[in-house]
Amino acid sequence: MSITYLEAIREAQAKLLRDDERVFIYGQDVGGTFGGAFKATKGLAKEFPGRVLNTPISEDAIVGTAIGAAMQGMRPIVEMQFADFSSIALNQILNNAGTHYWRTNVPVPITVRLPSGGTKGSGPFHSQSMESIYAHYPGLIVMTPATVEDAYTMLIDAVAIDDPVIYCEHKYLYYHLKADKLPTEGLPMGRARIARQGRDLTIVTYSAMLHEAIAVAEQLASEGFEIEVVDLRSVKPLDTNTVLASVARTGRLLCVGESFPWGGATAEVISRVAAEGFHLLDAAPQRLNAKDTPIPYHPNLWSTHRPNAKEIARKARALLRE
Amino acid sequence: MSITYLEAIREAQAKLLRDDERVFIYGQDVGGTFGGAFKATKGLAKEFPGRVLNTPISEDAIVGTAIGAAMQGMRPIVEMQFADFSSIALNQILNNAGTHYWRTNVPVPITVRLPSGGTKGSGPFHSQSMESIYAHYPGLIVMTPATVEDAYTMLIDAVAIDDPVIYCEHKYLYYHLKADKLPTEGLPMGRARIARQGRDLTIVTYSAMLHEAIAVAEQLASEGFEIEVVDLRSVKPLDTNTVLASVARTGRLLCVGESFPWGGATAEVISRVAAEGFHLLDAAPQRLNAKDTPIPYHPNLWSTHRPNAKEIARKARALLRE
Amino acid sequence: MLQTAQRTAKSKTKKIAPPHERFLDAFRWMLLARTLEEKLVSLYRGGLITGGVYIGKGQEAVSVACGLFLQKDDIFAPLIRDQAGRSAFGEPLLDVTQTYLGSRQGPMRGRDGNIHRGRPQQNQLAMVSHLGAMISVTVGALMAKRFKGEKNFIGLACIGEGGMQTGSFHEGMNIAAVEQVPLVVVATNNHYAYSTPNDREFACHDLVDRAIGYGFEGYSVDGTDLSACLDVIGGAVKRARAGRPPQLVVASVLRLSGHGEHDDASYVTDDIKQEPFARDCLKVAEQMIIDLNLLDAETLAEWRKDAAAQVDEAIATAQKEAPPEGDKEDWCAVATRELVDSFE
Amino acid sequence: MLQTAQRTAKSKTKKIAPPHERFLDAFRWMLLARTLEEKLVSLYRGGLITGGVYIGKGQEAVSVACGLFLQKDDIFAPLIRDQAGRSAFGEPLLDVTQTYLGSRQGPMRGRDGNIHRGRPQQNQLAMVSHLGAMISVTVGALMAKRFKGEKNFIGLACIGEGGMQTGSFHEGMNIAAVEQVPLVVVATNNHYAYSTPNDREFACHDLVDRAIGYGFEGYSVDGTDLSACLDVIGGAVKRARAGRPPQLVVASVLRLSGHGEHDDASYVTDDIKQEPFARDCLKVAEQMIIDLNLLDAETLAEWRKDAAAQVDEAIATAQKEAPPEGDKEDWCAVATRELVDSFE
Ligand SMILES: Cc1ncc(C[n+]2csc(CCOP(=O)(O)OP(=O)(O)O)c2C)c(N)n1
Ligand SMILES: Cc1ncc(C[n+]2csc(CCOP(=O)(O)OP(=O)(O)O)c2C)c(N)n1
Ligand SMILES: [Mg+2]
Ligand SMILES: [Mg+2]
Repeated sequence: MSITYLEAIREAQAKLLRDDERVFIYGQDVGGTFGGAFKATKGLAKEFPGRVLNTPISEDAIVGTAIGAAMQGMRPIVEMQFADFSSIALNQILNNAGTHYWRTNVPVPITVRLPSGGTKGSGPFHSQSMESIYAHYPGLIVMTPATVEDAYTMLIDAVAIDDPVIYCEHKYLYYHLKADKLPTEGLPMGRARIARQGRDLTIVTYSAMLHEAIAVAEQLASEGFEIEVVDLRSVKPLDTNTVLASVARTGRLLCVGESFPWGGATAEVISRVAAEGFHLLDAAPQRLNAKDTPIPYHPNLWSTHRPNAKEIARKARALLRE
Repeated sequence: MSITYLEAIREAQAKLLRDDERVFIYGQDVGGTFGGAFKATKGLAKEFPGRVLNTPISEDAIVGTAIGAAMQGMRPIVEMQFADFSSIALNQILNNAGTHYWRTNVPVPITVRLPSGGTKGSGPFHSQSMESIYAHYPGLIVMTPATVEDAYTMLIDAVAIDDPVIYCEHKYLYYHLKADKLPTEGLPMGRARIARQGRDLTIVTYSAMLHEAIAVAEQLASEGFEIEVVDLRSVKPLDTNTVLASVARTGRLLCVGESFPWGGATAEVISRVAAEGFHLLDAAPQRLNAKDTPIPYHPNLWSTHRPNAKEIARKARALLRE
Repeated sequence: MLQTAQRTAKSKTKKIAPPHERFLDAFRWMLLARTLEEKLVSLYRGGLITGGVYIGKGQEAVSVACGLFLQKDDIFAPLIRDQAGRSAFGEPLLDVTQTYLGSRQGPMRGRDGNIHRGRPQQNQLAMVSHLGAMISVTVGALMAKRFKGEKNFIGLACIGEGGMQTGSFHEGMNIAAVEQVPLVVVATNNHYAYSTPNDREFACHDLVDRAIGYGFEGYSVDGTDLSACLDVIGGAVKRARAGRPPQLVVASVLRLSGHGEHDDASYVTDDIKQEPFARDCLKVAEQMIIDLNLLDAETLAEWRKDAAAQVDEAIATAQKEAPPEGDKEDWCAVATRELVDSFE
Repeated sequence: MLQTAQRTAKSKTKKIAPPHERFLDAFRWMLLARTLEEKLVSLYRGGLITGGVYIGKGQEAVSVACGLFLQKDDIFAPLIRDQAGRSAFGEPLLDVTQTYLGSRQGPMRGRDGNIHRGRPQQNQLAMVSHLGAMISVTVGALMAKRFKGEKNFIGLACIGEGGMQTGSFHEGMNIAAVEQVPLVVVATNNHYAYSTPNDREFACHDLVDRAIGYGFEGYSVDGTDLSACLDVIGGAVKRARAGRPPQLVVASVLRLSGHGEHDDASYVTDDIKQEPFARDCLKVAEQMIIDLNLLDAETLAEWRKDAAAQVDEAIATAQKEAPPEGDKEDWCAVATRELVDSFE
């Protein structure tokens, strides 16, 4: 038997609905016989009548409704049809959900699922990675699972905790990524994972780019380099200790992310390492992000726009030579 | 005679309306006899009939309207009542204005003025600094003037250029900051400025924090340290060369910003210096931002939440000791 | 699909709808709110309040009717001009003074101020500034109650005519109707959004005409007429509780203050001050009480004194309380302590 | 304040409103659009188109009427089901095939795809995906024309019933009315937003009832009846051009395809397929042509052949054109070259 990243997300939601009557799912096309644009909720409306609800095209109100329900003790899961449309809900997420606990002492346990990241032919409005915008603002937890196992356990974690969680699931991984079975337990929340051990260079990354990084690591292993790959798992909180410990071992840091280059997760990682682990570095820390343009539609452009294995390998080799 | 930062913004708009018939001003309460929540457009509706227009409370439509007008050859200036409310216009700014030139080759010359930053008693929703969110996305120019002169010339620049400009004006500087007269010419766009020369430490900052940094530099001068202060002026584009040249002189970098700590302008500066000027650094580069909570209402909390001279001085001294 | 109804309640009543006790009760809350806000204004003028002061002068009749019919388990989402309604719903005066004066013991602990206060645990939502955003939050709270099997609850959310132009308001109204939650939305057209008059806010003939487009039942009311407000808003609450579709009430008044106390409102035209909707609802109600001889002069004076005493005490108490302090503050924006992202 | 009018245009005409030429002209654009889209679907099925294909099957009568009455200087803001209208407004077929096939020479140069195309210089706006967002953009374009002293122009923006529930739509409609720009908004209720049926989209009785709440004039039309569409939408365009308030037309149809071609639309119920609004407007129009003997069979066949030939040529041309290439691309999102922020 094998299970995909997407199925893991579906299974986590099924389990949550089964185990916890406070859970309901709210979003465009999640209900009926349809089960979501990506089928992440397929069959759930039938299995859990009245708890998997289609909504109007109203991202602001969808999240606002979830916030109100969460304040009253529910545990809503919101599905954005694409991460990109969460721009409409941004005010509710940042200014309402993100500030509520600090302001009132009443937590807002909503989980907002963002189908994120680029895929072939999706273009400027169906490809975005928005974790950096959400992580910039206080009050939110921002998860970026890169494996089937994490997709499953982290979604369960997300619903369990009292804070609003932005759960960035990568569309490219939906079908590409498979595991043998679902875990019963995951790593502790907020903890990064050494996805591959090495001693020559640390690549810190998350979400779909993890797999590009591992591919590069394997490729460079054949050239005699041992690359350590750190999967952040969540970009906020960001597990600085695990990153620093890895850099302490390798002395070299490359940080790879799929979102836009200015600011964001890779800049945050590098700033922390530069500030707190400067003496650990044997070479200038480097980063690789997507290009600073909208995400192009055409596959030829898209594959250049996003960081890819070739570019990562080039950067890594340059760093290793320093 | 003396002129404030706020008056400079008003004067720039008066000049723009006078010199360029493509310019109009659009926003809540900017018109009538009122002239804006901060009086940045005071008198302009009367002087330029039909060109300074009050709008409904509809930030999305305000920016959408400006975009449409700009495509048709106008040069709209949008005033957000507070930067914080631009969260409602964010989709139009990022996804419509920010992508349009790249997608269609047709530029969208809008200027969005964001009254930004904290002041005493303003609380979580009237104090935000949003430059990092806008700078993260492609296609926008993000200006953060810190002086009366820059407030004036950069606003004129903003309207002149073909790209959408997010013009972050700091509310704390509105009345506090004065100059003797308005300049006829400013620094080139996109260029940072050495606000104070030094050789022991570089403080890179922008907007209101510039003045805290300069105060610290003066204080530390009495302790025998010469601190160089770089005013970024615009956070996107970010003038990496000027920053690197300064770090080359001082070997030490402290980056100070008023926005939230995760990601953002300070992380971007440190990442660039770490990547491109690693060998110039004699000590770990440090940064100082606001705290990672919503911006508090109470002055006692607010003055601790934002970076202040005391904290900057503490960080600077620690860096100088390294 | 739903049937919608749209009627204009008759206003300018010369009589008070019974029961008189209800009218007097409401009047007393209005008096308290007015007394409190006048005092807050003078504290502000004296430099004792940091930030802004936003008052509901002229809107107390509408607001009190919003609070008065709610029960403990109902959800109330007030906005900036709802002191009367907040008090009638049960907000202690101390919450107000602690928040305005920045006491660490207040519900907002100095973290937020003035009208941005609430007690969500007690069903009084704490507004964010972004107008329109609280409608859908109220919808969600009502859905939660339905999920949990509660009965007989309703929600009431306030909005200004300015806030009705936000996208968030639209989405919230529509989703309320789709979910068929027992919601009453009370919109007060006070003829200005800050300095902006109605003609730059909207261009429909009557804002109550928006009800039908959402599948709400819509009613208009003269907001200067307390009796009418109690009737119409009370009726809407009753219908919502009885399972009718969501209800929209549009009240007409003039804002009898600046937008906030920093604002001299010099843009308000003399003409508009002559309009019937420019009457002071408190004075109108008081006149009615006198005309109908519902209270004698002593009792009225007694009520006034009592209001002043309550307000003075709430202020004195809050003023004695310690402010928050930056270095003692718990700078943690998340409830899950182990997930704090600590760094600088 | 404005007067609003709201009428339901009579649909199910058994006759065609004159002139017949207009009907035939419109029909020919519909035929072209249908032919083109069928071909795009088969290219998609054959794996020759990357991304999605979104077609307007069943909505051509509404759409063509949107494009047909516009003049060169009018502003057109089409959405995803507006091939017929785009063509009638003047979009070259090559724009479509170049964009779908990702030619570097197309208007979007491979940077954006499928229905996200436009030529803003030629007043055909390029939609962003975020529904509702193009309404206010159209308003702004019209304000610019007014500022510049142009005369006699209008704007027409399309929306689905799903998009009508967005906050952006609301703000755009309201600001259009406040600015009194000559705007026509054509809303097509095709009874689904992706898989979501009307009853989870809105709860009002009739979407055209929203017109009055904005100060628009509102009309309904049977979107399967080309003659009615031409009448009602043509009438709205005429009124907008004559200086009447903004116009809302709500058309009723069934989407006769999946949301996109990846979608088998298995959620569309059998019942709804029996509704009168489920008719295929192209077939209905063709039957009318035959019944009224407006064209003989040869001419009809000729038109079909011509449409197919045009489509084939546009596809063949686009297919021969080079795709963009990553390493030759100009990766610069700003027009002001000297302000590019270069870094990695
Ligand atoms: C989305 C948004 N934009 C701008 C503001 C700034 N603002 C605060 S109150 C106000 C006017 C509100 O007018 P209205 O809704 O009519 O309420 P009133 O003050 O008249 O009671 C404005 C523009 C805001 N709070 N929210
Ligand atoms: C703001 C926003 N949210 C979600 C989407 C994703 N989406 C694309 S089309 C669509 C359905 C649109 O329905 P409708 O407006 O009725 O148009 P139709 O497809 O039926 O023509 C959705 C939900 C979007 N484009 N914009
Ligand atoms: Mg108002
Ligand atoms: Mg539809």
